[in-house]
Amino acid sequence: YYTQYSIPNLKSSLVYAYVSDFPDLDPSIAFEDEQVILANMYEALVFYNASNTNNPLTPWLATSWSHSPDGLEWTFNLRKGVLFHDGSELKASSVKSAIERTIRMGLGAAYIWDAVKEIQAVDDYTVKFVLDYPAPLAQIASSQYGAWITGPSTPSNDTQATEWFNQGKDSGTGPYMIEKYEAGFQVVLAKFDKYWKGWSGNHVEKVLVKSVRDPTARLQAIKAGEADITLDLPVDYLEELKTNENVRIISVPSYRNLLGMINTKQAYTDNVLIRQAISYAFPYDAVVKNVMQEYATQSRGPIPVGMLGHFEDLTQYTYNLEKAKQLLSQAGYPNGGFTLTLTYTSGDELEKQVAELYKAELEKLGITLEIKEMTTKAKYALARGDPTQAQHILLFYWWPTYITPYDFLYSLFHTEKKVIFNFAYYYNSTYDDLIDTASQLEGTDLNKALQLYRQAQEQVVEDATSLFILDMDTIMIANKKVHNFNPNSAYTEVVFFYDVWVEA
Amino acid sequence: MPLIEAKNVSKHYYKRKGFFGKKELIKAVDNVSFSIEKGTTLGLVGETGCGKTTLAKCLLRLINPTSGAILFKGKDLSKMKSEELDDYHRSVQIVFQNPFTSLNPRMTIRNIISEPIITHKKINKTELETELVRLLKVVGLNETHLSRYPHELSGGQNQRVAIARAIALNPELIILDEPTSALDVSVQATILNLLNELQKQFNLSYIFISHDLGVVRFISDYIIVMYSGKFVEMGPSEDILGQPLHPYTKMLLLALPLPDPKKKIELIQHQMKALEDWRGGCVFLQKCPYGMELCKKEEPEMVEVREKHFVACYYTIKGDRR
Amino acid sequence: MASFKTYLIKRIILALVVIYFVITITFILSHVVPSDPAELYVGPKATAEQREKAIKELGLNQPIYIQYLRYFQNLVNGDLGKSLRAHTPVLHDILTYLPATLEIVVLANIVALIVGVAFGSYSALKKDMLADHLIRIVSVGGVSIPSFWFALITQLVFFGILGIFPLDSRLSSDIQLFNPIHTITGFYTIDALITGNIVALVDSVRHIILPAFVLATYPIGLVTRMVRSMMVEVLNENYIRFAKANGFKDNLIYYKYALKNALTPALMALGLSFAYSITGAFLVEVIFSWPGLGTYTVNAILENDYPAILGVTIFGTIFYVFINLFLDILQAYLDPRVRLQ
Amino acid sequence: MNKLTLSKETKITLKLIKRDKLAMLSLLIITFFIIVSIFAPFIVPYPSQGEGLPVPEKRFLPPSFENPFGTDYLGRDVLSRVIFGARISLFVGIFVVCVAIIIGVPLGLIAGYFGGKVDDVLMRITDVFLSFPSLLFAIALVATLGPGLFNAMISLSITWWPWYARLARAQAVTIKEQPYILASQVIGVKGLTIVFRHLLPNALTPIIVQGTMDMSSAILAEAGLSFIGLGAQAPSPEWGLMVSTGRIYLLNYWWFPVFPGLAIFLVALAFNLFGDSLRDVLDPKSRKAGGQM
Amino acid sequence: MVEPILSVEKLDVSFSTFEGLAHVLSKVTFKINHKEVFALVGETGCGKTVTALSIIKLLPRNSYVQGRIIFNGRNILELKESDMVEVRGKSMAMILQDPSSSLNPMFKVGEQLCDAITSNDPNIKEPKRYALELLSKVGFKDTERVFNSYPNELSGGMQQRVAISISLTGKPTLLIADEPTTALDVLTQAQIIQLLKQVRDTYSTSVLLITHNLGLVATLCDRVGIMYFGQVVEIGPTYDLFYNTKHPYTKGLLQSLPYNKLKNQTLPTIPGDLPSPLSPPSGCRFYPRCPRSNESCSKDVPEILPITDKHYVACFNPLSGDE
Ligand SMILES: Nc1ncnc2c1ncn2[C@@H]1O[C@H](COP(=O)(O)OP(=O)(O)OP(=O)(O)O)[C@@H](O)[C@H]1O
Ligand SMILES: Nc1ncnc2c1ncn2[C@@H]1O[C@H](COP(=O)(O)OP(=O)(O)OP(=O)(O)O)[C@@H](O)[C@H]1O
Ligand SMILES: [Mg+2]
Ligand SMILES: [Mg+2]
Repeated sequence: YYTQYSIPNLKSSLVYAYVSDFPDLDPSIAFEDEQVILANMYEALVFYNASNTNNPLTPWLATSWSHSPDGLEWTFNLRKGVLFHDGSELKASSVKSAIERTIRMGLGAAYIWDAVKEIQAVDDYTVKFVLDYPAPLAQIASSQYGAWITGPSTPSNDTQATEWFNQGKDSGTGPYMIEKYEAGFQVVLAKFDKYWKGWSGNHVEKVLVKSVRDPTARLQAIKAGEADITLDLPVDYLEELKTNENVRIISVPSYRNLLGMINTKQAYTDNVLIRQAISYAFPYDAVVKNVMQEYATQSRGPIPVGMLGHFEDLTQYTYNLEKAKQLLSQAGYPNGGFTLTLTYTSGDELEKQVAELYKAELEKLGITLEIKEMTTKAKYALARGDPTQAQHILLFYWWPTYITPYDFLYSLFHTEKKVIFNFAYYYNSTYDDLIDTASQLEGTDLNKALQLYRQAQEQVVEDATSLFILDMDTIMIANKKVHNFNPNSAYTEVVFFYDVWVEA
Repeated sequence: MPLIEAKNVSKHYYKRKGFFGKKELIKAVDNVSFSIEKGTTLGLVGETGCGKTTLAKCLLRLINPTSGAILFKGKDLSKMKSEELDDYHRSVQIVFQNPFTSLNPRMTIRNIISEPIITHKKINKTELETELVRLLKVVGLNETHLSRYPHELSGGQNQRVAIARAIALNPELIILDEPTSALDVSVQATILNLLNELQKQFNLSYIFISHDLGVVRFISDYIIVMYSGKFVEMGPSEDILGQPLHPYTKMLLLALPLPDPKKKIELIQHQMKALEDWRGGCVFLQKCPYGMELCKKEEPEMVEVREKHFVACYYTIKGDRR
Repeated sequence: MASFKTYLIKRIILALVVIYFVITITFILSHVVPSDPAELYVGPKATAEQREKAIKELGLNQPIYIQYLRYFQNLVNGDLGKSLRAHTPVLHDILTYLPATLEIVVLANIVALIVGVAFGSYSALKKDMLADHLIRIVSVGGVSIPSFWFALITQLVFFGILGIFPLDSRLSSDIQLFNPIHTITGFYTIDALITGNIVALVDSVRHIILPAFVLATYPIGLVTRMVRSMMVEVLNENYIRFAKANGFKDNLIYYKYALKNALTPALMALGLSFAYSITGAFLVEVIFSWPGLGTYTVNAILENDYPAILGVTIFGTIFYVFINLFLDILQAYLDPRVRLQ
Repeated sequence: MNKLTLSKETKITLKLIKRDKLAMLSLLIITFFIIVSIFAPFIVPYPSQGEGLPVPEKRFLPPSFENPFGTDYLGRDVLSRVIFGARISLFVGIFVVCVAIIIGVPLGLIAGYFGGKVDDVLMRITDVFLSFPSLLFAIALVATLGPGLFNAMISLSITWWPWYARLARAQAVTIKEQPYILASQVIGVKGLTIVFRHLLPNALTPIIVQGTMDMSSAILAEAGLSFIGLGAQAPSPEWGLMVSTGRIYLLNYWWFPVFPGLAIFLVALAFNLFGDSLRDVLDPKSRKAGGQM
Repeated sequence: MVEPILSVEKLDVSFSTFEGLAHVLSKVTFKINHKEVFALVGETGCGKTVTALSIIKLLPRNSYVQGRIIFNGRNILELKESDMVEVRGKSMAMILQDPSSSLNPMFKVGEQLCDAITSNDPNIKEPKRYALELLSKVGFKDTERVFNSYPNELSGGMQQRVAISISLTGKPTLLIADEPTTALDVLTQAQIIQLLKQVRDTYSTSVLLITHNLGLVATLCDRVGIMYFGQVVEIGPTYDLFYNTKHPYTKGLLQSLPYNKLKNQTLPTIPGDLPSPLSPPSGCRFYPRCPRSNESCSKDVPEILPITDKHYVACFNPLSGDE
C-alpha cells in the first residue's frame, strides 16, 4: 500500500529491533545496553574476538601492545591515520584524555581502570599506562563498557559533555554517526565517510535501531520484514520461526548466566548440607528443555560456557531428589518442614518461571518456597540489609564487564565489607586469596591464573553457595537477507553493522 | 408575665450574590419585639422569605440571633444554665409545613415519636409503649400506625404524627410553621380542629405561621404582620382584619381572594410607582402606593395606635389621606 | 469583575496548595522507602568510591530537610531532577515524550466527544427503546473494558487476524529510514501534513488509529453516559415541557436547548478524562509501544528511576490541577446559573 | 416488634430493577461470580493448578474438553486459574470500596453536617487528594510501598476515599436542611447522633450506587496495577497478572491472555451495568468523572 | 349557542405503573367557550394537570387515553405528533406552575422568546422587535434589559410574565394555565391574575385555569368545574357553584374552609381518605365518603347532567337549593 515511494540510493540499510532503550549515550558512563549503539560509533584500543578462542585479543585502534615483566607498565602503539568524526586524527593525547575522563567521572564501568595509576602520552602514537598493581590491561582495554576512545570534540566540562552526548552527538572513530536520535525509542545511524577501514565492499550504510520492549512486537517486526535483526524472543516462538523461510536463528553463548545465590548466613541455608540438598532439588533439565527449549545449557560453576575460565569438566549438581532427601536427613530434616524465601526481579519472565517450577520441586521435599517478586531496587535493598533477615535464595543474572573470570568470581563470592553482590554472604579467605592471586597473574601468566581460578570454582560449587542454573545463549534472529552476521559474545547483543550487509 | 418575650431580635446573614459576586447583607429578621402569653395563639403572617421561619428558628435556638434577647418566663435564654436550657428545649416545640419532609422517611412512626422521649427520659419499653399509644390517641391515630413508615400514611395523618412528636414532651409553646399549607383544604380543617382541641386540653400556646391571612385569623388571638424581616403591624386578630392600618396588611386582605363571589372585590389598581430610587427608610416603600418623602428618610417605628394595636407606617400615623 | 479576580486568586492558591502537597507527599514517599538512589545512579557494578561520590553529588548525605528545601528550590527553577538511568533532566525527558502522548490523547478525546455526544443524545431521545439499550451496553462496556486487554484484543483482531493495521509504534521502519518526519509540533500526523510528507502521513495515521480507538473507549463511555443521563434529566425538566407546549421546533428543543444543558457536564467530564489520560494512558501506550509519557513512566517504574517517577507524578498533577482549574472557571462561564445565581 | 418493613424507596427500587432486564442480567453475572469464587476449590477442574502448580509437560494446550480455556505457559488449566482469580478480584473490589466508604463517608457527613472549620479542614484535605490524578498517585504509592496485592489495595483505597467524603458531604449538606433534621435538633438530639441516626441512612443511596460502580473501577484499577507488575505477584492467579504474563503469547496462544481479560471485562461490566441501573432508578443526578484504567 | 372552542368528552386516562394500572381520569367531560376563563378546581392529585396535558397531548409515554378532545373542530387525540406540533404554541399554549423552572436557565430571555417567535411564526422578519413588543404587553417597562437577562436574574413574577409572553407568541385561542400563581406571593399573584384577564381581553383567548385555590376562582373566573379524584363532579357559573351548590363534595369542600369562621368553632370536615387510583371505587368515586350515598352510587358512574341550563352536576342525589 505505501511502497510507491522511492528508496534512496543506498547500498544497504538495516533495521535492528532491540529490546530496550539506550538511556545514556555518554561512552564513559554507559553501562546498560548502550554498547549496542556505541560499539558502532566508537572503538577501543583492543578488540576482543570471542570466536578466536586461542588469541581473542585483536589489535584495533592500537596496533600492538606490550607490558613490563611485573605487569605494571603497559604500552600501546596507536594506529595511524584514524580519524574522529570531527575529522581530527587519533592521537595519544585523545586516548589519554578519554580514559582519564572515564576514570575521573567514576561512573558506570570506570572501575575497570582501577589499577591505573597514570596515563602518559609518550608520543603522538604511543600511550603508556602505569599501574598500581598488575592487571590484564589489554583485556580491560577491549571492554564493551568504559573503554571507548572519544575525540577532541568532546566538551571539556564533564557534565556538559554528558548532556552533549545525550543530545545525540558523538566523538568516536567508528564507522557510524548518529543521524537522528529520539531518546527512548530509536536511533538512526549513518555511515561515517572517512572511516579508517573504508567503505569499499559490502557494508550497511544506514541503520535504524529501534527499542521494542514487547517481544510480540519484535517477533511481528521480524516476520513482517519491519526489522532485519532482532533478539530475545520467548523460546516458545522459536519453534515456529524455525520453519519460517525468511529468517535465521543464531544462537551464541552470551557469557551471561542465571544464578540462584544461596544465603549462607540465614537459618537452614547456613547448613551446607541443606544447600547441597536444595541444589540437587533444582529441575535443571526441565528448565533447559521446557522453559528454554534447549536455548541454554546447565551451568558448570560460576563461569559461563565459552568464556575464559570455564571448565567443561567441573563438578555439576544434577536433578536428584533421592540425593537431596538423603542430604536433608543428614542435616536433620528428613521431611523438610521449613520455609525458604526466594526473591526475583519483577517482570522477568524466565526468573518467574524458574521460581514457580522450583517451588513445586521443593514442595516434594517438604520445603515451602515463598516466592517474592520484587523490583530490582527492593530486591537489592533487602539483600543488602542484614543477611540473617534477608532472602534465602536470590535469582539474578551475571555477565562480565570485560572478559575475565575475576569479574564473576570476585563480584559474586569475594569477601565484602559491605554487601554489594555477594548475596551468598560467602566469606572465605582461602577463596579470596586464590582469585586475587589469579587476577594479578592473568596479564602475565594466563595458564597459572586459570588453574587458580579452577580451584576457586571447585570450592564454591562444593560449598553450594549458589544454584548454578543456566548459561544463557544470546538468541538473535536475522532475516536471511542479512549476510556476514556473526555475533561476538564479548560484546553483548551488539551487531557490528559495518561487518554485515543486507541484500536489497 | 408573658411566656416568651422577644426583645429587639435581629438575624442578619451575609450572602454572596452570584458566583463571583460581592457579599450582601440580608436582614432576615430585623429588630423585632413581641411577647406571647400562656394559652394564647399568636399568628405570624407575611409573604415568602420575609423571615418567619428565621424568627421561629431563633426562638427555638436552632440559630443564634445576631442581636437582641429572648426571655423565657422572664429569664434571658443566653444567660441560662444548661439545665434550664434543657427545660426550655422541652417546653418549645415545632411543627413544620410539609409533613413528608419533617418526618425521617427511613424511620417508623414508632421511632419518630419515641425519639424525643428517649432523648430526654430514661424509660422502659412498656412505659414507652403506653406513652406512644396515649400520644397517638390524643392526635387521633392508633397503635396500628406505629410500625408504618411515613410514606404509608396520608398527609393529614403524617401531620398528626408530627404534632404527636411535638407534644410528647409536654411543651408549653408549639411553633406551627405553616402546618397546613401543604395539605388539602378538607384535611386542613381536621388539623385546625385538632390544634384547637389540643390547645384547650393542654393550655398550649401557639405561634402560628402562615401566609394565608384567612387561616391565621381563624386560629389566632393576636396577629403580627411581617414584611421583609420587620414587623409592620400587630394587634388582636379581629382588629387587624376588621380595621387594617398598614398598607401592606390592606393589600394582603385585598389580594386574598375570598371564596365569596358576593364580596367580589376588584383588585385595587395599586399602580406600581417607579420607585427604584426609593431606597432606605421604610422597607415597604418600593411597593407602597402611599410612599412619602419622610418614608425615604427614616424607618418608621411601631406605634400603638389603638389598644394593643401597633403599626409602623408614617402614612397611617400622620400622612394626609388622599 | 473584581470579585472574579478574587475568585481566580483563591482557586489558584488552592491549586498551589495542592501542588505543594503533591510535591511534599512524593518527596516523603521517595524518602521513606528503603532505597539506594546512589546505587542506581552509578550502576549495578560500581565501586564503593563511585557510590560515595554519587551520594555527594545527589546530596543524599545532607539532612533530610535540606534535601527537601533543595528539592523545592530546584522545582521552582523548573528542575525536576535528573533521571537516575539516563542522567538527563527529567523535565527535558517529559517534554520529549509529551507530544506523542498528546497526539493520541487529543485525538481520542475528540473522537470521544463526537461519538459520545451523538450516542448519548440519540440514546436519550430513544430512551427505553432498543437503540437506547444497545448504546447503554456499549457505553457501559466502554468504561468497563480493561484498556490493556482491549488493546491486546484489537491487536489480535486487526493485526493478527485481519492484518489491516500495524501492530504498534508510531511509524514503520521504512518510513523512519527513508521518509523521516521533520519534527515541528511533535504530532507526527500534523508534522507530516505540514511538510507534505504524504507517505509518512498515511503511515502515521494507520499507526495511530488503534491506540487512539482503544484510548477513546473510556471517554466515549463516559461522555455517552453523561450526555445521556443529562439529556434524560433535561428532557424531563419543566422548561422542555414548557417549550414543547408552546410550539418550539423539535430541533431547537433537542439540539439547542436540551443539548446545551447536557453538554457542559459532558465537557467537564471530558476535560477531566483528558487531564487524566496524560498520565493515565500508560497501559495503552505500553502495549502499542507508543513512545509517550506513559511508556516513559512505566519504564521509570520498572527501572526504579525515582526522580523520573516523581517528576511525572508532579508534572501530571500540575497538569491535572490546572486543567481542573481551567474547567471550573470555564464551567462558571458557560453556565449562567453558576455565574449569576 | 421490629417487623421487617422495606422502605418505599427500596420497594420501588426492587420493582424497577426486576423490570430492567440488563440489571437482572448483571445481577445474575455478579451472583455467579460470587458463588463461583466462594466454592472455587470445589468446582474447578484442577484446584492445585488454580493455585499455581506447574505442569510443564502440558504447556500451551489449546482449549479442549479437558481444559476448556486451554493451558498456560506452565501447563496450568486457565479455567481453574480464572475461577481462582475471581476470588482475588472480588475481594479487592469489596476491600477497596469498603475501606473507602468507611473512611470517606463519616468524614464527609461530619464535615457536611457540622460545617464551619471542621468542614473547611476536612474538605481542603479531600480537595488535595481529589486533585491528584488518582491512578498516578496510586502508582507512585505502590511503587514506593513495593509491589504486591495488599499494597495495591491500600493505595487504591487511599486514593478512593475522598470521592466518598465529597459525595457524603454533598448529601449531608442537602439533608441537613431537611425539616426532619431540624425537628430532631429541636427535640435536643446531639450532633453525632443525628449524623448517624438520621443523616447516614438517608445519605446512603447515592453512596451505594457509587460503591457498586466503584467495585468495577477498583477491580479494573487493580488489574491494571497487576498488569504493570505493581499488584499481585506470580504465581497468583490474579487476572491482570495473567493477561500481563500471557501478553507475549497473544498471537500464538491467544486463549491464555484472552480469557482472564474477558473475566475482568465481564465482572466490571456487570457491576457497572448494575450500578448504572441503580443510579437510573435511584439517583439520576449524582455524577462523577475521572478514574480510568 | 356558539360552538365551544374546546370540548372534552368522556376522557379516561390511566397510567401503567409498576404497581399496576392507575386509573387517573374517569369520564372527564367539560367545555370551554370563546373568550372564557374556565377554572378547574380540585385537591392535590385529583388529575388537573393530567387533564391539561391530555389536551395539549404531552402526556408521558406510560399513559393510555380514551375519549374525545375536540379542539377547533378536530379530535386532538387522533392527531399525529407532527400535526400536533402545528397546534401547540399556535392555537393552544400552556404555562406551568413554577415559572422559575419554565425557562431554560442557560439561555437569555430574549433568545428564548425569539426562538418561540420564529418557531410559531416563521414569517416574522424582526423577531426582536416583536419580542420587545410582547414584553411590554405583559407589563415590562424596561423591555430591553429584560430581553438581555438570564431567567435567574428575574424575580418569580417577572419570570411568569416572560413565560406568558412566550405562550402568546403564536396568538393562541386557548391558553392553559396550570396553577400559574401557586409559587408566587400574594401581591404578585394578584398581578398575574390581572395580566391573564388582560390577555383574555386583548387577545380574545380562552383560558383554562387550573388551580386548587377556591379563592382565585371566586375572583376571576366565569365558570368553574370542580374535580374530585379524576371525575368532574360539578360545573357551573361561579355564583351558582358557591351559592347553589349541588354536589355533596363541593359542599363539603366549601364548608371546611376556615374563612368567615370564628375561632373555637369546629370546622366541618369530609370524613375518610382519598382512595387509591390503582383500585378506584366503582360507580361514583366520592360515594365512600359521601353522606348522601346510597346503593346506586356504588354501581354506576353518574353522568354529568344539566340541572339548570348552565349548571351541571354528576350526582344521583344532588343537594336541593336550601340545603
Ligand atoms: N442560612 C441562611 N443564609 C443566608 N440567608 C438566609 C438563611 N436562612 C434564611 N435566609 C434568608 O432570610 C430570609 C428569610 O427567610 P425565611 O426562611 O425565614 O423566610 P420565611 O418567611 O419563612 O419564608 P417561607 O414563607 O418561604 O417559609 C430569606 O431571604 C432567606 O433567603
Ligand atoms: N406519569 C404518571 N405515571 C403514573 N401516575 C401519574 C403520572 N402522572 C400523574 N400520575 C398520577 O395521576 C394523578 C393525578 O395527577 P395530577 O398531576 O394530574 O394531579 P393534580 O390535580 O395536577 O395535582 P396537583 O394539585 O398536586 O398539581 C396522581 O395520583 C398522580 O400520581
Ligand atoms: Mg418558612
Ligand atoms: Mg398539578
